[in-house]
Amino acid sequence: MDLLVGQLFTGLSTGSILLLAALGLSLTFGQMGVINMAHGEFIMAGCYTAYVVQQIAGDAGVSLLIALPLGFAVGGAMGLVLEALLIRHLYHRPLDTLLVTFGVGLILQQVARDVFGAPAVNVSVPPALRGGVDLLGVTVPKTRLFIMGLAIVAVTAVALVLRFTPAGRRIRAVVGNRDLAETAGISSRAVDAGTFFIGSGLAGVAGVALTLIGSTSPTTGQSYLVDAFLVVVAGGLGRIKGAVVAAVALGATQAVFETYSTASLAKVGVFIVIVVFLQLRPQGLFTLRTRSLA
Amino acid sequence: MLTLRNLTCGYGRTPVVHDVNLDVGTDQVVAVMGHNGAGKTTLLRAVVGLLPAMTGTIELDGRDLTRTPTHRRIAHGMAYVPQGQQCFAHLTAGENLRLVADGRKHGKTLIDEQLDRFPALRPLQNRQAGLLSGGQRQQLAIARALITEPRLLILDEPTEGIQPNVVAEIEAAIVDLARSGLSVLLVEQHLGFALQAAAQYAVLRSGRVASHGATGAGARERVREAMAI
Amino acid sequence: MNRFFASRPGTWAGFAAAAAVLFGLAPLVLSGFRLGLLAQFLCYAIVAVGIGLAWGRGGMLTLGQGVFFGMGAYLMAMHLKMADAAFRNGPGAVPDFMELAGIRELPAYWAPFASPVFTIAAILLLPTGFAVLLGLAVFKRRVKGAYFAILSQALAGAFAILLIGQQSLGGFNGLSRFRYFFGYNLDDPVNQQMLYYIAAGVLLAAVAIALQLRRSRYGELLLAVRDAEARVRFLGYDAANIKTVAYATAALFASVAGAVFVPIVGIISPASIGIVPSIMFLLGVAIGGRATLLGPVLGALAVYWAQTTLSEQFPSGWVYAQGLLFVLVIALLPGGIASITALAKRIPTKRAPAEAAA
Amino acid sequence: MNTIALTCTDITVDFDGFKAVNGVDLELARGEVHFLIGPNGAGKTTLVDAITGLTPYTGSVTKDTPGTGAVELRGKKVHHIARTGIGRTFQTATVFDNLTVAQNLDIAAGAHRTPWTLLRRRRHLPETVTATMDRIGLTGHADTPAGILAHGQKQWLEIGMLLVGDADVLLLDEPIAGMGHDERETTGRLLHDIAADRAVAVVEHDMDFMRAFASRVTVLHAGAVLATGSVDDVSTDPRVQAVYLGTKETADAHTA
Amino acid sequence: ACGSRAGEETQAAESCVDTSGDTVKVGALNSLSGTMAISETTVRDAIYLAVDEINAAGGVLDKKIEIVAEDGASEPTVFAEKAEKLIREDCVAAVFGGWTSASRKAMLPVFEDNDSLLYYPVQYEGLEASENIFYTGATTNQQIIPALDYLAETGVKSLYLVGSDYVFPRTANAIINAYAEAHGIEVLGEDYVTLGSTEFSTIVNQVKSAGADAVFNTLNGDSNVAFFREYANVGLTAEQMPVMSVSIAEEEVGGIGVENIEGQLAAWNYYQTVESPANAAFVAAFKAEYGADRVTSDPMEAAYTSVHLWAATAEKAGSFAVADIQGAADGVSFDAPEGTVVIDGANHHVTKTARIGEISADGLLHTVWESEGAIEPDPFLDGYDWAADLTVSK
Ligand SMILES: Nc1ncnc2c1ncn2[C@@H]1O[C@H](COP(=O)(O)OP(=O)(O)OP(=O)(O)O)[C@@H](O)[C@H]1O
Ligand SMILES: Nc1ncnc2c1ncn2[C@@H]1O[C@H](COP(=O)(O)OP(=O)(O)OP(=O)(O)O)[C@@H](O)[C@H]1O
Ligand SMILES: NC(N)=O
Ligand SMILES: [Mg+2]
Ligand SMILES: [Mg+2]
Repeated sequence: MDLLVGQLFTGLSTGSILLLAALGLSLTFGQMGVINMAHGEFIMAGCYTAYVVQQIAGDAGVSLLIALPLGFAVGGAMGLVLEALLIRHLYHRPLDTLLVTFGVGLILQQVARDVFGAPAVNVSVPPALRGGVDLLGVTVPKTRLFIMGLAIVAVTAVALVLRFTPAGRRIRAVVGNRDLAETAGISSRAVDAGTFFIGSGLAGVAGVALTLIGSTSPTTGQSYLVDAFLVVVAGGLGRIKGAVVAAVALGATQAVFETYSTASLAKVGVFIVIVVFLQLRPQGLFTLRTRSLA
Repeated sequence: MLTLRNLTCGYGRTPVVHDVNLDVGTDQVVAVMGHNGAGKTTLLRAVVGLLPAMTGTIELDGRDLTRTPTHRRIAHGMAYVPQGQQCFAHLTAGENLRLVADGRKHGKTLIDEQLDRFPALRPLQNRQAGLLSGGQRQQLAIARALITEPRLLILDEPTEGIQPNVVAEIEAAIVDLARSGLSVLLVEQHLGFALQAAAQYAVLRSGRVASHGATGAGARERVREAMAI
Repeated sequence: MNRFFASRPGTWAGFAAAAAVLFGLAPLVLSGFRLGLLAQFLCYAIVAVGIGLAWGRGGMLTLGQGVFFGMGAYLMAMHLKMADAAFRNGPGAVPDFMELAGIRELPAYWAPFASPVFTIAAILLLPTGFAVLLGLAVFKRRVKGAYFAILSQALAGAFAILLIGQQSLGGFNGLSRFRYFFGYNLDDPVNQQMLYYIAAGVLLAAVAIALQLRRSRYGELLLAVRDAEARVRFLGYDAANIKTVAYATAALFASVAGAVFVPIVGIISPASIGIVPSIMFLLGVAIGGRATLLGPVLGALAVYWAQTTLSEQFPSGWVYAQGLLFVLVIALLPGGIASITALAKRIPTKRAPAEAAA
Repeated sequence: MNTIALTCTDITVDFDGFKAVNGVDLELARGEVHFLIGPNGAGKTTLVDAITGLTPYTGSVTKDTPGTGAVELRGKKVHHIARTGIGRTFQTATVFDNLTVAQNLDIAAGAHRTPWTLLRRRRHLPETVTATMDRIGLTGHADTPAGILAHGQKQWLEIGMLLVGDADVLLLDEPIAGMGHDERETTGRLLHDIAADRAVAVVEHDMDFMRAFASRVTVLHAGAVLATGSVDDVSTDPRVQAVYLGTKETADAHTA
Repeated sequence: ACGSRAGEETQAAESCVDTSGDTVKVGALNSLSGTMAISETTVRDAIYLAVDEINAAGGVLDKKIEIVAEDGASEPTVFAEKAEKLIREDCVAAVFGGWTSASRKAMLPVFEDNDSLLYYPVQYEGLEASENIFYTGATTNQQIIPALDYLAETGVKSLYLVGSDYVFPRTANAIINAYAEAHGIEVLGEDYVTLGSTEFSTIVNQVKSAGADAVFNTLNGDSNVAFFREYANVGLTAEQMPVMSVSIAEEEVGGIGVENIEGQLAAWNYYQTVESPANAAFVAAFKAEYGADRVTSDPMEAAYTSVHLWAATAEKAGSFAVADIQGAADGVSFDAPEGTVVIDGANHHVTKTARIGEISADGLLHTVWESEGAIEPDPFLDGYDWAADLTVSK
């Protein structure tokens, strides 16, 4: 029973971390089709934002509250610059964005190394989030509950915006057909930049949140990237609902594998599960069908 | 209304449309005709700004829009229905309409007006536009264009792929719109309709205006002749 | 109709020139160390030829070539370790690293690798067979574009992690310390040069095979699948099979490259086959010109050469230069280095080869 | 020799409860150009999708080939259906833009080739390819990349690709969309020409074109067959006029 | 002719080290990029410091040392490539560097084939001895076994093992298991995570429910941050269940956050707080060079010591030639910050003092136990009966 509850919770918790890391990608990759390999470095930028804020503000609780919006701004700003300088010219070559942003990621890592030093830095957890609460016999760390809460808030916000607001419709319209969106009076440039800003900003937020559980070093973001991409793919490109289910499912799969074999094999297990899964749903969990060819 | 002067445009470095001069007067319908590949679509894309003009100018009501981005041209009163029944496939039909109604004063009313004009769309509002049939999508595209309350409507083969009785309705609608103060730049293969609806015509051949004039007596022969060579 | 049948004498001249440079000039002007480096880069270039075929021609963005490279490398390394153990302690002896890992009995799956013939067959067949299975599984279900790219990337990640967990394959450390290559002493400079010649020969062979595939009807078909996969299906072809052939060929090239790589470099470890090395394989191809025959080769050589040179010159800042190189070349030269000549000649640009996406 | 080439029995396509095609029976005979008309959204394209294996359905489609006999197509994969001799075109022409006209046709002719043939270079163009190129009037464009052909030429190339592929049932979705008057004429004659020993089904909204070239017409409405018969039969059918053609006056008013 | 076949003797490449000028070149080969840069950059700083000191004091054999730096990029193949480049192109007299065992194993054949010298400054899993490598970090009997002795002494009867999935933790845990069996300690669990993993909820909950007396932690790098935070979060403390770590030094404590790790234990040979004149000088010089906020750690100290040992050996041999250095090495000693270290010419390891440290609120480690004098290196654990099954007849 304990174990089961524990696993369930671990799955949810791992899932929410994955989700937080993947949410920005579900906009920039899922919606816009940009395979942004520097997304991990945007997460890393969020981590260092939290670090810098804490150095200045001192109090861990206050600095977390400041760092969350600031991380969004920092990640978003980096995304804006990247979009304006490079990605804007590559929308018709989506797979090339992967290579270009990989190069950008290398550079950003080195920048972090030169600015903050290669060794990891510490971001303190606010006292209020230290320790755990006992839920059904297992100890659930408060930091993870916080991250779960944050993930839920972020996902809900993104889903609502995409689904029900004019801005969300515009994003989906530009994604679907750039030229047509222009002729519908929408500035695709502004929408692209805005979407990329939000997606990258979410990476920054994820980074701030991840300092609560992991380390902050120049290579921090990388470890989340591949899993985050898998979440977006397994969920169905651009489907927030899919990303949520996929993140939790991957988290749970990982947790279960980890209990019954080694953590290393868990990664392999997750991969096999995904390949098998794509046999059943080649376009991901939730897909929007269209009748176009190709 | 719309004035094109020496407009040349094309893809990459290759011009496809050469040196076109064309005027669409207020409340006027101008039909552009020509064979496949003559450059009709290319011309329209340049007018709305999806292709840059290589040389020449595009003016709307005396305002030079040659370098204005597409979405701003729409704000200035152009509306464009592209060839090929295009819509936002991942949005529902309703969202396709709301997308352009967003931010307009009487958005809801505007949508309703168009649904009245194309009643077939009413029950389809919650279906994903990508799943609609070709004809349904075309009606949706025209409705979407009209919601922006344009002064100049640019239509690229609007009746292609539409069932005959709806073609008749669309044609009637265009004539009606023109009467109610809308200028229309129309690319159309249905010669009969084009000449009946339009006051002026132009025939493109290999990207150049091969013949143009009023659609009065003898126009049909002149068009046929210009097209045949 | 000339375009069709004209055999291009230029191609043969190119081959001859390449062979002359590789076999004649390079060994003359390069030091033993540099020649060894070049041999290593040639291995990467062999991988690149395969990627050029699968990605440039077939539209399959394979972010996981490290898997096949690694398979070939590990298979070869297993043989070298077996031969090494046999030489020191008699047939069937346990390789040194296993002793260290506390493995006293030779695992059963190692035993066949005592045989050179079995090893070579395995290098040719195992990764290729795996690619066929995976290709069919994935392409039959029409997984493509970014999906395929991300999936293959995850595969590389999972494969590296799997290897790290296998102590009987050296785990994180991988396999190293090879003394003999099919009986030849590996620390002898003459034999090191022989390895270089082998790498060069394999590369030329790979290019020749790729050339034949490109010129054949199959090559046109592959292009057709890249541009309009559904249409090909309606003509009665099984597009999945067509893609799988290119994918498996790329896997074969990568595997052979890995097998040649091992005696040249002297180590194979999970660090050489994971996600980042796999992307590096790809970058060479993109930078050289993915859609061309020789672009991937030149690109791979250029990328690794630049990496080595830059890191020697600026050990602590070279990553900036490398990152910038990737960004600038790919952003500014969509067709890669190979397209410079095309730009120069001002060949009227057709529409850019349709992107392999979606 | 008006033998039946394709028989559809009780085809139903259900999209999450919405029956886009609902119990359609249809026979296509060799020697006929069979027009499939009906309002937008009637299910014409969906029916073609079903036959060619793109959409799951219930019911049965059998292909009758002289010599081989009848085969059931339901459940077969797209490329297997294509190999039984069913060819289709799409509402928007899809040809291989980066290949030349000749290469396009050569590929289309080659679905039965052995792997060995595929792996070799083409020494000369197959007879059927040159002949077909003539027939669709593109001999002069043999070496032109298909991507830069004019719209109509692409449609013809697409039809040509079906011909060299030995398709004997052709399903053409709006093949003259966007064509000028003369091109329509040419296409119509081409269709009649190739229908001599094949079954050709054409989905089209152009009534002039239909009147000029249809041997037989089936009208779909709301997923079901509303009427079937000769051009005269259907165009005088009041139900067809009501849902599709419009009243006589409006229909005539706009014919050129 | 294709060179020599198996069994034939081959001539190692002729050394190109040039000592005719007034400088001698050495290589510094550390990862400056990639995941290992996090640790290895600090080692490089220590190498530079030692070289500067020696040069300031007049150099070695009256020659100034000139460093040729290369980036190992956290990739074993790059280490092999750069090592070969340093030896064959730059003609360095010796190379200092490497961190992971993977990088060492990649470089080993290069140094052997080219008959050159590597000074490897990191604690490692033992079971190795090459003529061409000097191992200046601890081998297992200088770190792991003393740590176990300490735990056993303090009454630990059960252990839980947590490690990164690679060779060092796996070998260490094999030794721990053998030790535990021989000393009546129960091993309640053994878990490995992928290098760099931050997912510890499952493991920490398992550790907690297993209720061991202590945890033996061989996690490497970043993973420690997540592990210790999670550990504290589920309410485990150093008093309840101490964690003995063998890869956490002063540098890492900063990144983990001292609040998460205060009171926990580590096993090394050197801490910044070691009290000796040599260390006072080392720490002062290091801070003067690199900033007062920087800390010194065991691998840095070993790297620093390496350079001095090499210089001392060269002085003793009166030559930079590899054979001469090898010949002169036995018994060469250096008054290192950790205490005097002596090279064991038989296995090329050095004697080292084992120390258990406790992490305190100032972020530093303070010695709570230390071995009586320096421990002789025993890389193959020949001196431990219970380890007979682990070791190979070398
Ligand atoms: N994206 C493109 N890139 C390059 N050339 C193009 C492109 N699109 C069209 N063309 C070429 O431009 C010419 C004019 O095409 P356009 O689409 O304007 O013709 P059209 O008159 O609209 O024909 P249709 O009646 O078929 O719609 C054709 O030769 C066509 O091949
Ligand atoms: N995948 C789908 N899911 C739901 N509804 C669909 C789907 N595909 C098609 N439809 C609906 O099925 C109906 C039939 O569409 P179909 O495309 O077959 O019409 P059509 O007769 O070809 O029309 P047109 O003449 O306009 O091309 C339409 O109402 C369409 O919206
Ligand atoms: N030698 C080590 N710590 O890998
Ligand atoms: Mg057009
Ligand atoms: Mg249709």
